[in-house]
Amino acid sequence: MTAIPQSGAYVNFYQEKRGFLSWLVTEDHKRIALLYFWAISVFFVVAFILGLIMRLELIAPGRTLLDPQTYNEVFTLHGVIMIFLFIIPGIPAIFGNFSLPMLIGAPDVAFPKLNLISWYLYVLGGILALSTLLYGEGPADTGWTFYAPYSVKTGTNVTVAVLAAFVLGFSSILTGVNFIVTMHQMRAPGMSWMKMPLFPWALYATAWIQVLATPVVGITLLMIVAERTLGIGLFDPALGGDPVLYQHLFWIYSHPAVYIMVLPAMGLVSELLPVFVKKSIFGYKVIVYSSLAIAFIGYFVWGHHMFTSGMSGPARIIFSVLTFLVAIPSAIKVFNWVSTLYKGSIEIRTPLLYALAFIFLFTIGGLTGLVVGALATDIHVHDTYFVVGHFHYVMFGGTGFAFFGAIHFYFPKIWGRMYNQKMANVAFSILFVGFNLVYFPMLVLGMMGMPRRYYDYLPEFTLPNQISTVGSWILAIGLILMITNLIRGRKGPKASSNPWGSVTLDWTHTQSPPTLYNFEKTPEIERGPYDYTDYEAYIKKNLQS
Amino acid sequence: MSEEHGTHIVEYKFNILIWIDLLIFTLITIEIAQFDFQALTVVIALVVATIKTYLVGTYFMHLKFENRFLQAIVIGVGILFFVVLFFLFTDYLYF
Amino acid sequence: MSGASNFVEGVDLAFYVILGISSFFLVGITAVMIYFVIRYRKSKNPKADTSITGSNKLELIWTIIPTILVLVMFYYGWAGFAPMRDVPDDAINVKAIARMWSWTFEYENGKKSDKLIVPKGKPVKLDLISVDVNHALYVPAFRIKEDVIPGRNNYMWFTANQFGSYDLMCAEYCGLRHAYMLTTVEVVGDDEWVEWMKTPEGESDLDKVAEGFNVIKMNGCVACHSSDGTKLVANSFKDIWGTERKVLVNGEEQTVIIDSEYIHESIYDPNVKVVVGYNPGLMPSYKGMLSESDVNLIIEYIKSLQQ
Amino acid sequence: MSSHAVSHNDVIHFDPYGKKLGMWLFLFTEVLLFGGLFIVYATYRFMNHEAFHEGSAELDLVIGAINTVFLLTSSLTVALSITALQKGNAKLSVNLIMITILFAGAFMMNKYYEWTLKFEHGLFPGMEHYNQLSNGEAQFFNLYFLMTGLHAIHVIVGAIILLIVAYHIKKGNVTKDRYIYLENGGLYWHLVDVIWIYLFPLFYLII
Repeated sequence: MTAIPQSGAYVNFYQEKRGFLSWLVTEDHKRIALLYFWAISVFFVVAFILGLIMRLELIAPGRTLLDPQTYNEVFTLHGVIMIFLFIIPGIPAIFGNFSLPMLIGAPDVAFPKLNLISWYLYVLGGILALSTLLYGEGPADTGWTFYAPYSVKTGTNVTVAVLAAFVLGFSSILTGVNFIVTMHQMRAPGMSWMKMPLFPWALYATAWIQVLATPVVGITLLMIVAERTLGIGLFDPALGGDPVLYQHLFWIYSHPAVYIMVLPAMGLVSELLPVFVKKSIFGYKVIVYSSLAIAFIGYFVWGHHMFTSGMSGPARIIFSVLTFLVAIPSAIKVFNWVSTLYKGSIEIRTPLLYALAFIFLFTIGGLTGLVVGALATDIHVHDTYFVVGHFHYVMFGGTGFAFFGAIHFYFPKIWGRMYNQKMANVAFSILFVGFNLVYFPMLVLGMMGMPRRYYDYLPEFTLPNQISTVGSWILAIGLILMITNLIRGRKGPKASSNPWGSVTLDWTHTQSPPTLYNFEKTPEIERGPYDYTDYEAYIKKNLQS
Repeated sequence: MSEEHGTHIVEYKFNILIWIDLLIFTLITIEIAQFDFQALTVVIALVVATIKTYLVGTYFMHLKFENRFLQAIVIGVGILFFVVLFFLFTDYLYF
Repeated sequence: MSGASNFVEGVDLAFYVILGISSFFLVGITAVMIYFVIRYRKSKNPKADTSITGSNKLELIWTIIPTILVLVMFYYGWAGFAPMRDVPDDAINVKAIARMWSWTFEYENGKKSDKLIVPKGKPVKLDLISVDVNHALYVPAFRIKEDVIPGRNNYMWFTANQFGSYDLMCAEYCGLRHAYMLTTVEVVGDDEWVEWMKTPEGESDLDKVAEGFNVIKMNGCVACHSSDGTKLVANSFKDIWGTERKVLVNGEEQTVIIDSEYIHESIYDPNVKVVVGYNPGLMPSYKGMLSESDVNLIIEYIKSLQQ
Repeated sequence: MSSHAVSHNDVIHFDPYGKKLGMWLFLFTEVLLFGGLFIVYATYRFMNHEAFHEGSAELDLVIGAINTVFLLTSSLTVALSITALQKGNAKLSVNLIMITILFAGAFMMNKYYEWTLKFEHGLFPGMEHYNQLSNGEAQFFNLYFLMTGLHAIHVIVGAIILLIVAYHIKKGNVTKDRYIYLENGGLYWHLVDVIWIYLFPLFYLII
């Protein structure tokens, strides 16, 4: 067995090579993960601030802070950055890159060079997206959906914004290709598919969607570029195009993309729970199959974004039924997570709090999804704040909280230090309260009938908007607290190589921080991924042998 | 690991045979297109194209000698595309 | 019948069913989760029961029951929706014309209005026409919404069941003044409606304002002239009507009053009298591009921006 | 690359099957990239049946047919070059790739000639004749230029890939025992062929 020295007798991946340049040409999956981490964090903060500005504008009817054109550009940029630069790459590119090879006992991903190229594409896409601020008539004002024909007619920098999304799409595709091949070819000896941990499984399902859905939106966005530059009428009805076809094409990608955003988060939660409950995840196989089912069915439900677009009756019915069906695997996951807690030995630490918050918030997100999946109710709440509330519960409450949980979980692995856990819990509580204050009123607003993407609103919508805005400040305080705590944590006390007592390979067979190729010797798999019987002895054995 | 996977060698002659088949099908599809079969025209053209694709995929792209998984995902992607097209047309056909 | 329109009952029933089931599950899941966390916390339960790895029976139960429940929800969703596509033959036809950023309603006899006036208790069918980009006609009180898409002849219908005035909004993002694309549905008595339909109505002032805005939008004026007081490259239209401005004429300062004459001159010969503080030569002449009546519409629009 | 005791090649084994799988996955994205355009084609053809018919009549069947033969033959030569390399005949393999690239060149020349004709007839978006077309027919030509244009880009990229592979065969990096790069290059080239197999009837044939 591999020995894990506890002292500084080994060379970790930071020490392997030094200097700024060594990071820019690195092929190490852990370093690339960190490159992503910094880039994505910056974009997240930028988009978060844009969100705060929007909330501030909406604190009262009428003009508060921005003129309407700026407001429209702000919400578009907020959406574009959050979707394409934060949520889609966030968990796979950072935590997938960092821990996937370790979780399956591999030294790196299958195509390390390609991995680095993906990062450069990501940065290029990010720069293109932000560059729209600087020239011409300013950033796109179309909403992140770029619906034609408005996106064809507006004078703002839609072309560049759309190209940015295209480039980011390719970054995402290449990561997906890389992960699929990694999982097929590089699992450690003895790790059959059904012994692979659930986070890799979730990434596997995600990667397939990335590969099979992203190109569709890629070409659709290129068609928008062609339409704008050549003046042809692919989607412009005045020239014989069909705007609804654009919506179809856009959602053929963008609905599966929702699962690109949330599946990895689900995988993380499945990974976190057993560690703090100290027993196996409940229904491992069912969770695996439900991930695959979500990925598969999720491909055919895009039409529910278009229930009011004048789609044919049969299409509306088919898409509504399929939408309800895709809810079931998600529900099954929730039931399994809760059951995992049963008869566990639960240690309430920061990552677990985020995981539990995920379950609660994601459940709200999922259940409100049923409202928008049903025909009659969707007609009322479609394109209202109800939808905004719903997807923020899924995307931020779900994926965002899982993301924060993952930072707190992998922190000692990545930096070999520990943050102040009390402060982390305080930050969590503030974030949780703030989050619900921001987004629950949005659900109410939507039921009352306030459409989304409104710069201004009728007086009857004032109170929930004000609560929401105040909530956004609390959310911001929580976030600032969390970030400062984490930054200070990098100088915190040294962490042991397995502070949580996890039995997955990334904690049992490597040091913190890991060495360049993760393992001194390729690990051999003897037990299931979440087998916690006599885990203390198992961990000890690996430490000493 | 060495190149154990798919070391099957497709002989020169066999490749040329496939090529001749492809040319024949090209000729067929052009000839058929001269007649008007109404709605069937597209279907026939696409069927011939799919046969040609099958030949290229199976022999030129060596799919015949790949493992089951690879064969399955290639077919899977084809099916996926047509299912998407089908669901899309539930909108357009009944509009 | 309860509710402002004939659809309220069906839609709200679907809401109650879905939200009811959802609340039950949310509360249940959360309660069980919190109970487990407290009951099985480490201090109380130091050793986990690692023999539990799953249960096929439970999996089956919580697959089948939710499947049945979601199909029930689907049914209520469909039941509330189905009548929305089923227009009665005797419905009154109204064309709802959407443009950036106003609504016009055209009735069967050719009468136009910027508010939707309908009689109580009669089915009304709206033919949805967009002249530019996507919009959506949304009346929250009636629980109806349908996209207004250029090139597609979408439709919607409803029967208003209660007198009153209801908000009608645009729900599909359509650019700068999306949030202001508002009007109302006025539900009136049958006789009142018949009477109203008969009176030939000149275009209301509001109509002119909307058209005036359309003119400045279509001719690119908005790129330089804001409507909300923001100073762009040129004067904002807000609050300028009737005020005094210092202008430069051949290098000499003069004072003018912003009136019809000055606006005409500024549009047709923009560089003769440029307001102090702004650069001459930026605005092209609109001679031949804007007719006299267009300019008058613009004036109506500028007047409307008076506080 | 690392001076450390464990080098990159010790840890990460050369994995031809993995590379092939990766290539296939990438081909899927290419298929779906064109798939989006095929969806648009299907929809607009469905909506503008007659106009597509008329648009199709304006294309030159002979040019399309010749190009089909060119591409099919180039596919053959790539397949043959793999066989040659597998049998250890590197020289023949390189020569066959060169022939493939010649066919790619011929295809592009033909395409260039065809597009030039369309330009002369003013059929490119924004040109005189194009502007007089009905919406449906304009849509046909939009898609014609987009799809054959995107395909032409793929032909160029494919030719460049093959050229690089040929260089590496000459240098001895791609050999009888290590021919996966040639195989992957070939896969890409065949995909380009397959896409043309569909483009040809959809634009030139369906009268």
